[in-house]
Amino acid sequence: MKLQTQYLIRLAEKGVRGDGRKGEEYRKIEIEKNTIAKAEGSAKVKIGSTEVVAGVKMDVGEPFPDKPDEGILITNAEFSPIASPEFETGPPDEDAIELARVVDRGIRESGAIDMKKLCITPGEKVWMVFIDIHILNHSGNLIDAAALAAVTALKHTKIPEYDGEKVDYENKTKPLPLVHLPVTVTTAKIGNLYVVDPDLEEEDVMSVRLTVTTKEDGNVCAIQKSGPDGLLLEEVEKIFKLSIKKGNEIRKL
Amino acid sequence: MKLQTQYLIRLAEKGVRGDGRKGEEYRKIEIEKNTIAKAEGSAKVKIGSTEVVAGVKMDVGEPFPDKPDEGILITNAEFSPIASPEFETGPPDEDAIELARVVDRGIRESGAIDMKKLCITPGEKVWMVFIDIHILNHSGNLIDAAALAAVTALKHTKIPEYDGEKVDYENKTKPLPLVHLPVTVTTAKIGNLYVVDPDLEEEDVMSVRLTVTTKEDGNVCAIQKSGPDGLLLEEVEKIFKLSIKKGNEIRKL
Amino acid sequence: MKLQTQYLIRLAEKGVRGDGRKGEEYRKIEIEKNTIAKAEGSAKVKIGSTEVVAGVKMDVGEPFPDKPDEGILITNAEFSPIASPEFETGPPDEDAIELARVVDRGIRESGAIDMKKLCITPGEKVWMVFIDIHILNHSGNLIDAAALAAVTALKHTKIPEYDGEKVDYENKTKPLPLVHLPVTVTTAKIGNLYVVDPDLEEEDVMSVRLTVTTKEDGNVCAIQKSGPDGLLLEEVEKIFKLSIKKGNEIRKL
Amino acid sequence: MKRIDGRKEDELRPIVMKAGVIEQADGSAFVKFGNTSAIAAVYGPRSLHPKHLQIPDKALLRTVYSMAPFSTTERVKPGPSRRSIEISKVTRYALEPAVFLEEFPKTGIEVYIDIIEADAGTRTAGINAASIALADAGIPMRDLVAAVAVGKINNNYIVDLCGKEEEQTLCDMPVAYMPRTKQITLLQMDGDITLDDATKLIKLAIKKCEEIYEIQKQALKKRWMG
Amino acid sequence: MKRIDGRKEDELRPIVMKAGVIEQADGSAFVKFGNTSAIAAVYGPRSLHPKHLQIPDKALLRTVYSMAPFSTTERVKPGPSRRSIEISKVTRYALEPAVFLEEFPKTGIEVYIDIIEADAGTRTAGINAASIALADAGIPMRDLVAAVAVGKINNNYIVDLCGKEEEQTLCDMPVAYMPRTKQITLLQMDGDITLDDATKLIKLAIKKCEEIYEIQKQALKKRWMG
Amino acid sequence: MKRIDGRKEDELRPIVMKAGVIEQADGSAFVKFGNTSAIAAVYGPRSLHPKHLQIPDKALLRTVYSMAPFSTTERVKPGPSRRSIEISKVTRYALEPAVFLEEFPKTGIEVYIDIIEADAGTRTAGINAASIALADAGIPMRDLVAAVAVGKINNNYIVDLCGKEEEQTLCDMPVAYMPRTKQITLLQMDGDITLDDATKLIKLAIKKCEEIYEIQKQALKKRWMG
Repeated sequence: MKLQTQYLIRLAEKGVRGDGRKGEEYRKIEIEKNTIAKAEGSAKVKIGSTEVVAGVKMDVGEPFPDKPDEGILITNAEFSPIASPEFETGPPDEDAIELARVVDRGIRESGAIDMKKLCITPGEKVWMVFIDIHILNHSGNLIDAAALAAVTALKHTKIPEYDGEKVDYENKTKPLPLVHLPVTVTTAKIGNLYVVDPDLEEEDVMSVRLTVTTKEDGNVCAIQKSGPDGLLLEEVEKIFKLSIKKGNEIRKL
Repeated sequence: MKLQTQYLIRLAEKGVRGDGRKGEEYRKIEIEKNTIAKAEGSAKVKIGSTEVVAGVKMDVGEPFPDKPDEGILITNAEFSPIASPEFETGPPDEDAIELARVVDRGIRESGAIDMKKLCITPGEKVWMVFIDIHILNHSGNLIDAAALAAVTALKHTKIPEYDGEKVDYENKTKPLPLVHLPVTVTTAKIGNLYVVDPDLEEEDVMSVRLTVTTKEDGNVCAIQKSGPDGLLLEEVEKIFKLSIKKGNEIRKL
Repeated sequence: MKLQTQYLIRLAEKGVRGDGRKGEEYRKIEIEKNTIAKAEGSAKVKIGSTEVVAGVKMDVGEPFPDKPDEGILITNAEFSPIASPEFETGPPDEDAIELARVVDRGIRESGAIDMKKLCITPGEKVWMVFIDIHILNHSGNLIDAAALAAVTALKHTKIPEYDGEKVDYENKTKPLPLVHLPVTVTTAKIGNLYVVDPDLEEEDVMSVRLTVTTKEDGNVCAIQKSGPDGLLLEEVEKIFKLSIKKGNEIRKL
Repeated sequence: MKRIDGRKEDELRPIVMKAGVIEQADGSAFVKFGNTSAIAAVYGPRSLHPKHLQIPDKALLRTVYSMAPFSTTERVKPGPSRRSIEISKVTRYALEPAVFLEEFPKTGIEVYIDIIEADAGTRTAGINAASIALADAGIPMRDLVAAVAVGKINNNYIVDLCGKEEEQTLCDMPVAYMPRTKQITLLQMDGDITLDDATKLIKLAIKKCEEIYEIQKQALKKRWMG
Repeated sequence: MKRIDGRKEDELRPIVMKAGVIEQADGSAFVKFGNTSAIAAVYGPRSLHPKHLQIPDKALLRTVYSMAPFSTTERVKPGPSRRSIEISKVTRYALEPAVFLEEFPKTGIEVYIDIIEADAGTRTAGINAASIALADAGIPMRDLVAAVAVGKINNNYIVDLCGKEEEQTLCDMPVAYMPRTKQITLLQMDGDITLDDATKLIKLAIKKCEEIYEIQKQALKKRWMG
Repeated sequence: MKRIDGRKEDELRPIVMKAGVIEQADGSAFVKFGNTSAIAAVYGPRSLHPKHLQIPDKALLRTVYSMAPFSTTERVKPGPSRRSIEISKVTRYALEPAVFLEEFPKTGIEVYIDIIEADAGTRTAGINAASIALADAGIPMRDLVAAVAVGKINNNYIVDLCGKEEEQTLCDMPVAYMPRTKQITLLQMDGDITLDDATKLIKLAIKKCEEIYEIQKQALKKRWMG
């Protein structure tokens, strides 16, 4: 075991984290809106020095045959090699894919977007919403930052005009029908300490983490366990409650 | 520094090239037309022992939305492993892509093809012109050989008959509307000598090269600087003039 | 030369095979039909411990322009890494591609399926027949097992209902118009012994093999020579006859 | 409530489990829940290349989940998809707590899971099969991992959803569980449910995993005893 | 029977063969049968990387067949296709019996075949060119490999099919042959013919290969003699 | 002439430059020209694998230019395109003359450029950012590289084209320049202009690069001085 691991685990036994935070404490969260001129909506989120940009682009396309009167949501994440010495060029790896899919499920399953309102002509034309997540600096807990950036970008998205033939990206007026605000909270287990918002060093030493997306009514919309260890039922229950609590705090930002 | 490099640079200091050519002298250029039975137009160009085949294929397709009344030009280059011990199988590398794009820009920006004449039904059907460049032997200065082969192939291209439904490749009569003859000239710098048409050994030792495509009226249509060194303004000006001069000579072949 | 190779070749000189079979003897063949609930037709074939599943899926699509009144057949094989320590994840390698193409040709060239009967609206809609071959255990002679599984799956394929708009996969009644039963027989040469149905060890030592697909009328529909050695004309003639004979035996199973 | 296929709310589909089905593999298993069939094969521990992948103090566990093209109503395009890449990852984490990887430093243990028939619950079927296959390969394990998906239709908690139920459920929650250590090793959920629902569903899943675990042990016993 | 292009049944198309056409290659050849043109280049024997590909007691022969995008009526998308991958494989097996690979252990010999014009018979044109290119590279060979496709239209056996004939033929049978050892090194067939037809066609192909073989030898003689 | 966005002919867009924006990187910079934003990060000099890429007497400089999917009006498909591969190459050649690569033999220096917002001039914005990032990484340099695109609309020479101007210009000429050595390190042009125009445009570009150069130095000064 590496020295740093041993050190962080010893600290954890005393209920202390490497950077002095309490277990239930997030790093400082900063949110900037509509930073990207050409995107229909965008947001930059910093959690500590982790930094993520999410951009929303919209286009008109054909609906899926099984949902002829609903818009389409596509979520993609790129781990740019800019953001970490460990990221490489190439197609998204399993971590980028998992992140995008967890963010996508949080938004989709919570019914955050009223998809029926994105239908233009049933069975023929609907709005497609592309959420692209771009990591600028990887300092741990990318998933919460990405989810928060995605939802914030959606919140500030304006739909372009559409005349039945062409999308007019110069004129965007109507807001996207966003009806819920799902928030994603990740809790890691280090030794016997549960810590929200693990930073990069904590991610290296954690044995397991649980990511829980909740809505403003306290409902749970998406869960993802990750990491090479298991969790007891009591631990899961505890993390659920913590996720709802922290989710409510973040939703107010 | 390799011996060969030192030798060529020492020669260059005396204004002499490895194969005895003068700085402004091309190797022997040979052009063969319409060598490929199934292509709508084709040409084989040899510059010294560098050998390139360009083939033009045509098909009917949809125009780009922003240019509904113009044909489409697509230029592609394959560096077949046949042509050099250094070429490998696989998708085109950066050199093949750069070559194709420089050739493409020379043709496109000079307005060599009257693209409006390739429109069949505006917004619906236009001719697509595929230029495929195939390297047969790589002995340096592929780019000038490729550009010359591409333009020569276009010059001899005959458009197939089209009845509104099907392209009849058995009947080709009308020539492609080629209105300009862009010629691409590459000049390399070796030590303090400027040499046109660098051969393979010269490409190994050159520090920088400038590729300039010009039209019969002396206008410049495309420029591409390559290589890990810079050029002074005076050097660029000198090479521009040289490129126009050599372009005119080659255009007469 | 490896010991095993020398041993098998010495045995072959005495006309004996490693597992005691005679040259013209197949391992035990077991056929199970319609094992896959969601497939339109399926079959599992075991030859010795070699095990292959073939599944047939059908869908409605556009015909090829040159055959507007015929259905479409697409054959694909995946060598799942499940089946052998030597198989790797990734796109099909040359062996998987060759296998799929040889199986495809046996079915296509024999006219096994009456393709005209798979036309729904000429030039517009036809049935597409996808045969997917999935290797479960690789113990030699995949090709004969795959071909037999594919033909058996086709024999038990039921076409789903189609109302002009949507395929109803819940209702499948009409059998696929299968008019011939091509059978593929592979013979390998080990030393001077000709053996049908080579097992994994024999495949390692064989110098050449010939795969011959024949119909119930004794006609030959597809031939594929493989392996780094040649065959004399007399050898080919001998193997042809053997292939027809064994093909007839297998067709009765 | 009567379920669409006539099952009781907490009734699993008919289950078949068999160890040792692929001769070439070091360990293997076949698992069937209703019309969902998974085959898992284990290769290893074996030497690992390229070398930079080797871990000095334990084995590298790799899992690849994939679906046969004919396994579903709409043909699945061969090759990895975003979905299969994610499932491969969570499957690895579901299995890893069960394996004494530290006994085989620098080696690789590969687990391949092929879904032959898919009628919902493919990832959990795959985990059940993989777990048996690892044991069949003789790899030392803390416990077997049992897995099942649970959901909620109307006000009913149901187990082992079939495909048609998956379309109707308010949530889909696959769970993997190691009965001996009581650890949950896979936990995912899509849906929109209360905290209370979530907790009850996990408890239900654990109960069913304990049943599945017995069937897994039977399969291994049958394999070892003949 | 008069054939579509006026040839007799057993008449080859006009043939051009030239050795040593690519300066950069260790060996090369150009071969043209009517409107089918193939260029082959050989690189090697040369050191082979990555090392795990090396064979201790012989050279590794690699063949890559590919078609220029402008070679056919419909433009060919660049890059390997399933068809070209299969042809690369059977081409390797067609050439391998002719080469003394055991003289160059651990090395690689690469054979690249580019089809510049395609009017049927591209794989056999490629094999003819590759065989000359291997000899031109000075690689020791048991014999040259000659190749041709044969077919049957109505009741006539025909040789060296052109594209239009390929659409009509009852079968398409490419054959490669080493005259000195009388070995058939490529044999494929698509079609639906009797055993008797098959045998007769192979014999016809062998006869024509012997003619082609003489032209190959001429091309090499011309190269070596100047 | 009044330009579409109200600028004078030789007026640059509002410029923001900031060094040291990415904590994980060895050096980094953010550069904004109007609505074009580029971020560059430098990793290295660091050991280079696989080994055969190592250059015995200098570092290998690698550049990767890419556009965020949301950076343009039409979403950009992720992954390298032919355009981005070419830009990565010319960017490498634009930066290479400025870096003392010979001080770090056998290592790799990687420069990543992400275009976050695109409104023309992305490659030059990227070069400006990369140049600052290299300096920020403490890599010894002959000079900074400044870059800008110039063009001609009607009879006017204009600098730092925005997207709408790029559609109208008779030519688009990106130039990179090292003021200290007076070397042009990037020079590309698309268009149809006279020799005289071309020369004048390059001179104009050089003049503006000298201005940009001062802003680059300011950004670095601010970073180092705090």
